[in-house]
Amino acid sequence: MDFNDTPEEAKFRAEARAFLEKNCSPKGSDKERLSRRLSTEEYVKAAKAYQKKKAEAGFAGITWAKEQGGRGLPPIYAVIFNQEEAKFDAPSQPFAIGLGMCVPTVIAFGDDATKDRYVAKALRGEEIWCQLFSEPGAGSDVAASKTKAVRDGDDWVINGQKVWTTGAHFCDFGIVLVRTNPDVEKHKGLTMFIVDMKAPGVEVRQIHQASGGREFNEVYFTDVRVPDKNRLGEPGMGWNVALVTLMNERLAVGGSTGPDYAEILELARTMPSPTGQGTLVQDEAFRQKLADWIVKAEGYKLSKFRTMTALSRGQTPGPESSIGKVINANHLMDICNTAIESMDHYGIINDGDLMPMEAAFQQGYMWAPGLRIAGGTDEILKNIIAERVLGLPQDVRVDKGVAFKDLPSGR
Amino acid sequence: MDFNDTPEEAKFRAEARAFLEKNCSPKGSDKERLSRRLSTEEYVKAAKAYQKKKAEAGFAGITWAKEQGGRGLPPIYAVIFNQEEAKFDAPSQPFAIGLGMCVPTVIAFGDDATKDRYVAKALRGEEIWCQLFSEPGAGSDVAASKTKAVRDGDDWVINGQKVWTTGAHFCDFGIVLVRTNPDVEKHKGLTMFIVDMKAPGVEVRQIHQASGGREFNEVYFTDVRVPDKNRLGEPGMGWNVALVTLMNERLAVGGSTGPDYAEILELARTMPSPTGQGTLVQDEAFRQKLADWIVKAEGYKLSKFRTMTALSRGQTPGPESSIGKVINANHLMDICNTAIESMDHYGIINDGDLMPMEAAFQQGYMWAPGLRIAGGTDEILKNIIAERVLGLPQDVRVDKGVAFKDLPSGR
Amino acid sequence: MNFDFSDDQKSLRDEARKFLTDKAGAKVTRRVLNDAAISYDEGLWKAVAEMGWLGAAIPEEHGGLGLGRLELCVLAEELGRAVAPIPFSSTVYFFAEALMLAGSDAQKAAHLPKVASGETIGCFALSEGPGAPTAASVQAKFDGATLNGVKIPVTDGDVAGWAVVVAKEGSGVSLVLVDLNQAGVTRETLKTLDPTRGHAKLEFKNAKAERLGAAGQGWELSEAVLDRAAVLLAFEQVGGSQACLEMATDYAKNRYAFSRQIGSFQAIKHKLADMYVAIEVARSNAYYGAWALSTEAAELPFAAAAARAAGSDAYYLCAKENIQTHGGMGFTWEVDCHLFYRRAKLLALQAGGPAAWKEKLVRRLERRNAA
Amino acid sequence: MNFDFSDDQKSLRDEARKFLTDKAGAKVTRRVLNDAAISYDEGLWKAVAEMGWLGAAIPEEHGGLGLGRLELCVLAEELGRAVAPIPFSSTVYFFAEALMLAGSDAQKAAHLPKVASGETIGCFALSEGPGAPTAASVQAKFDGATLNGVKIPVTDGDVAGWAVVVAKEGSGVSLVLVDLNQAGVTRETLKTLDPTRGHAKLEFKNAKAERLGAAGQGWELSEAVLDRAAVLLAFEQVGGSQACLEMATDYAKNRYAFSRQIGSFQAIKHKLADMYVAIEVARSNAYYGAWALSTEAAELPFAAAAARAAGSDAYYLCAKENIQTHGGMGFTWEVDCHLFYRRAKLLALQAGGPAAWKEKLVRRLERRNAA
Repeated sequence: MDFNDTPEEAKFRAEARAFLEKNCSPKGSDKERLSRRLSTEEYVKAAKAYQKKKAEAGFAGITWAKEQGGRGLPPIYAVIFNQEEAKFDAPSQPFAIGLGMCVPTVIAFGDDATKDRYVAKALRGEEIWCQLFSEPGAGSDVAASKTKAVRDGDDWVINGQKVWTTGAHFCDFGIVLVRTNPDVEKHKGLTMFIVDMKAPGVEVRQIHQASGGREFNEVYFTDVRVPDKNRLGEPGMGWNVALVTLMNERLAVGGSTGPDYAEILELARTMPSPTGQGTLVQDEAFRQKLADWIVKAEGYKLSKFRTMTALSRGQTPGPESSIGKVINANHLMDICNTAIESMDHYGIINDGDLMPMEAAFQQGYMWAPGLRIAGGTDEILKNIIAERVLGLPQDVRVDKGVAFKDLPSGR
Repeated sequence: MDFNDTPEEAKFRAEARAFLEKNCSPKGSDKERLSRRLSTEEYVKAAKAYQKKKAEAGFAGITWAKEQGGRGLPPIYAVIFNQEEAKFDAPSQPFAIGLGMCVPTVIAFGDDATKDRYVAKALRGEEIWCQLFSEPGAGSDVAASKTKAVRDGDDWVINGQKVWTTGAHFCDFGIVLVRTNPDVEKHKGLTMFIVDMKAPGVEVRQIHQASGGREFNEVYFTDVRVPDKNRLGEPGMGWNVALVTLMNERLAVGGSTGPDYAEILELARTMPSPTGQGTLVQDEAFRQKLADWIVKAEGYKLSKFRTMTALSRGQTPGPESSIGKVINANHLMDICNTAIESMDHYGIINDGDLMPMEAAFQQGYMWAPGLRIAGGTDEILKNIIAERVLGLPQDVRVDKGVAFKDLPSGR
Repeated sequence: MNFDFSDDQKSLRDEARKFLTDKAGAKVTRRVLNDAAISYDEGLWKAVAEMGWLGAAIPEEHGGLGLGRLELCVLAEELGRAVAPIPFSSTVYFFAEALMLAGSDAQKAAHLPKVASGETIGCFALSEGPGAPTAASVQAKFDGATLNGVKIPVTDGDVAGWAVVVAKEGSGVSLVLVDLNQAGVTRETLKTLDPTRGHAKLEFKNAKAERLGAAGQGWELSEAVLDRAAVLLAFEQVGGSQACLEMATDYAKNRYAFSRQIGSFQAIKHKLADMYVAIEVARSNAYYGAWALSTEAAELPFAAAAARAAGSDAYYLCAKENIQTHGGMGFTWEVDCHLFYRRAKLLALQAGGPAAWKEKLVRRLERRNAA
Repeated sequence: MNFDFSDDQKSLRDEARKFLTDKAGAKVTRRVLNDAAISYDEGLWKAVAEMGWLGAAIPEEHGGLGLGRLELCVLAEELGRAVAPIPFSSTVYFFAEALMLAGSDAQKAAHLPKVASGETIGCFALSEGPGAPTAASVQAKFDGATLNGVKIPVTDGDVAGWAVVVAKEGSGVSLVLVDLNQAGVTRETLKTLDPTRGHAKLEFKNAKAERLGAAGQGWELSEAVLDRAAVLLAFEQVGGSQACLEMATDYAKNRYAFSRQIGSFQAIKHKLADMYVAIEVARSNAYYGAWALSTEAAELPFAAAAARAAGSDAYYLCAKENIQTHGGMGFTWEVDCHLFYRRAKLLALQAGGPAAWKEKLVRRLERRNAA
């Protein structure tokens, strides 16, 4: 066991840091962040410029093959770059899904002409991608997608609705999972397409979240024409394509989700205890909870180190990395709720100017329920652990051997 | 809202108390209890004598119809008698299952000759009954019973094994759920019989529990002959008969399960706190847990008052009374575990002579896992609440429309 | 043994539910949510006043209906279920209860009729910043005639005409009655997690004020007001929790995933069963609180603390798991889940946070055991 | 970044598992469980000694294998998995570690070779009754030559030949080395929740004893021994937890209810997934502890407390839910679930209970932050 970089890794880390110091500011307070200071339009522009620099410096597509414009390095190098980048206020967010999930799918399933058209432009930050899978009636059960595409000459005509699409309002292209054959089993009638988000008939509407924010979108398709050459994989093979996209999701997801044990400990030093004696940090009930949070947060962090070790040995991390989200969402909710409740009546105030840590605990309280759902609910992730890690049998499937159109789907 | 008895109820309560004062000792310390002082044989003898006195005084079968030897009173009167009886060291336990579950089933399904033969003797304490439903392969899924009965002339011949039978070693009769037709659906091939526990071929073996005790039995049937007149209900209708028995279980079950919040509070007054400062009762982490236990224990107790109110208004309590066991088993485990852990290393000692409260917390720790399972696991009880109280749909059933003999049953 | 509401009280509940289904509900709550300029629904407030609910527990001589606290509990449960966007709790559970508990005949005569008619919105001003307040932490100061200090947050303090304020007086603490519409009072509206109710920071600068109850008795009176409010808030919490469970159950029966109703999956079943168990525990504790409140039993402090602890925990559980049961839909502004999630937090904090009440519960148990 | 065991260490693990599958396991543990006259399995003890495990971390000059602490962690995990009924932890994690930490050259030379060979069973005597001990609570008294006092319970104290005892000396606390086979020592065997390990009450009456380490340094040394033991016990806890998960998973795949494998029900799936998550958290914290222990890093106190807190919670969860997964079968004496449930509690208590360690963890975080 050894927490140090190899000499090669250390060299790469130094290069990355030099690049970042030149092109980004170190992380300051929340309010000073680019994402808060700039309008969405300005932020996307900054992101594109930053991505271009990354590409020029060899920090885009670190693990991608050289023929795709990548650097062909093992995954640990991408982890190292991400670790360093996380210390800076780098506008990389708009590219996370496109470069992490969509374009790798294009690389895996596109023909040479398709790859030539899209991959380099994405890597250089000229075009941003989004992922169009979830639907109002197909959340946990993504394969139940109803948005349909019908062949018409050399084109396909898409009608339907996708939902929870991150960044759809500023994206150039998307990969969309649609039903091309409702007469076969659910998983067998899907096809994946590249869709131009500026094409006629594509309408993007922002979703107003329960937390008040508007980070996600609904995307409506009305007679949207997509040429057949935009198809990824054979007709009916869309589910297999989607699985590749989703497998990349686990590697793409990460990063901080909100206040953690260090922040609530800082709060507790000044907050009165609920018993009226001393400060919260002197309250043993708080201290016991704090210990549990330390154990979980450190356990999660250290588990990622184990994953990184596996990566550096050339192994692919499996579905066991699902534990992160199961831990983190509830961890965040619990910390924020405890922090708010410890403030007593005052905790109800949700105003960054008045509240400790710019109301980060209040914001986390409102955001955490979404985190328990986004990218797979707690329940789905536990199913994944049970089935794919522990090898437990699937639940009884009532959708096997039935044509999609004949499946019950509720109201 | 009013916690007082009606005048009639108060009169009955006074009569009950007078009877109990005459025939039993008030509850003293654990060590003085009859069940500890007497051998099983002596205890059963005492129980029979006590039951006889109850019957003579009109306190047996309080809610049973007069023609069955009962008193025909509303259920609240049985509750009142039980409340009073609980204050005394009354040897009523051996009759709980027989009179609470088995004999009511005989009354519901037996013909007049059968009732004449069995009911009065049971009520007067001359014969004790047990219930033979669970099997090694049929626990949560009782209807999967494999013990079979084959018709032979006027008799049926039973072969197989039952398990978790309380009191089988001192019982005279039992009701046994057996499979009489494996060629039809699971629930349709069962039949219920009265079985003489002293008949040739019935062998009772005590189960050695994980906790070390031996309160339950396995019962083996080898070519046990039962006359057809001992059949309760039509052949193939055994499941419906069993449902009546199990419905009565909810009314029969109750009583204290082990140390509760009052006991751990008493312990905490003298136990040092884990932080090394003061006693445990001054430790806020303990106090917050204690508050949760108070809320649960009081909530459960008060919920029973609501059930009693429903009873006194002539309503039948439904499956919502399942919440008691869901709360109590985990409550007991949590209290015992916290108590043990608070004792630090010393908590591992399991010796009544050395430990606080005669090692009640250690014993509760070993018993609680059984309580989470006996009479329906946590999981089954939550299913019952979800389906029968909230009206949620059943899980997918793969055993519908399949002959029992063709169902998979594992190793 | 009669541990349930009477038939009359149940009729009142049915009536109240019918009335609120008609006049309140999510559409009304959302009017307040979506309009930053208002913090309660005036139409609903007037309608509730016309029903007599504001004076349900106020004696007839002061313009109320003169019903008991049990009837008020019944109404509280229904208002909680409806997530009603009106200053009912501040006015009725806190302000009116404080007056009835500590007010002189003249004070009662002056204020209770206006509460009953809906003319006066009242509030209760205790907190002065982060953390659970104690007798020693109170900084607002009353000198027998004028009040100085800052109270933050005050629920419904932005719309109330009158406040009961907890203030230092000499070496002790007193309750003080203050007209908020005077020059010595400045209000600043606060943004909170539950915008369907108003909140303010109140600043008093030589504000005219009068004592409510005896000098130096303010902390004990404040605790007594909080106990009463705790029981009534517990009924709002039970009502809100029950609404979450019903909403989640309904969704689970109608939403399909993997071509099955999601309510047929054990993960959802057991989640909803856990909610049910939590609500039953909260309901039973709330009923006990109601009995203690209505009979002015010595058990009230213990019962109130148990009811509040159970109610706060149950509502938090039910509100968050209702969102979870709804999946992505539950995290949208348009679906009502977040209204409950927001209100659950307000109700858990309004009369003091859960940890402080659990500590109170244990202290009260110890006191009972010692007696 | 290399946060995993090496290939050599993994080979050692495979070897150890194979050895213990052959020589230990439930059948051996049950020999001790079912025979009140013995409290460890001598055959297994000898076999383990022959493998060199008792001296794995003891330097070669003292008859050990001179491997590192990481190798000892690997062995600990396997012994935990096997619920091994031998005084390994008392002898190796406590007694030998105390000697290596504080012993003089002469003391090491006298005792370590006998530990490595299996001749000496050692134990660590700290507790003197209910509750977490503190420096101030120690009553046993050492006067420089003789020891007086009572230690209860002492894990493996009934079979140990030597003990390291925490005792008062003057106004401070010292560690003391005592031969248990002398007239001044009385032992009384204790019944415990885990009869697969021995426990005793040790009474010292003018027992001859010698100091281990400097006078007055005993409490700090005791804490240091506990930190080392905590990491190694955490590996036993991870091993035991993992065995529970595997046992439950296997049962869930093969047991049918309602004509389905019970592992196809979400309630069971999510239960086992929760166990898996708890184990991963415990394992990662244990690995960090192993790294800190093996490199004598300054982070050891923090890492040890985190590893122990996570290990204790994970094993309790896994042991009880393994029983629950097995249903009625899990509550029988014949099925092995209860062996883990019993051992889980012993391991959680042997070096001090979970709440005390969580408090230590927070204190150590505060100390780290202050530094």
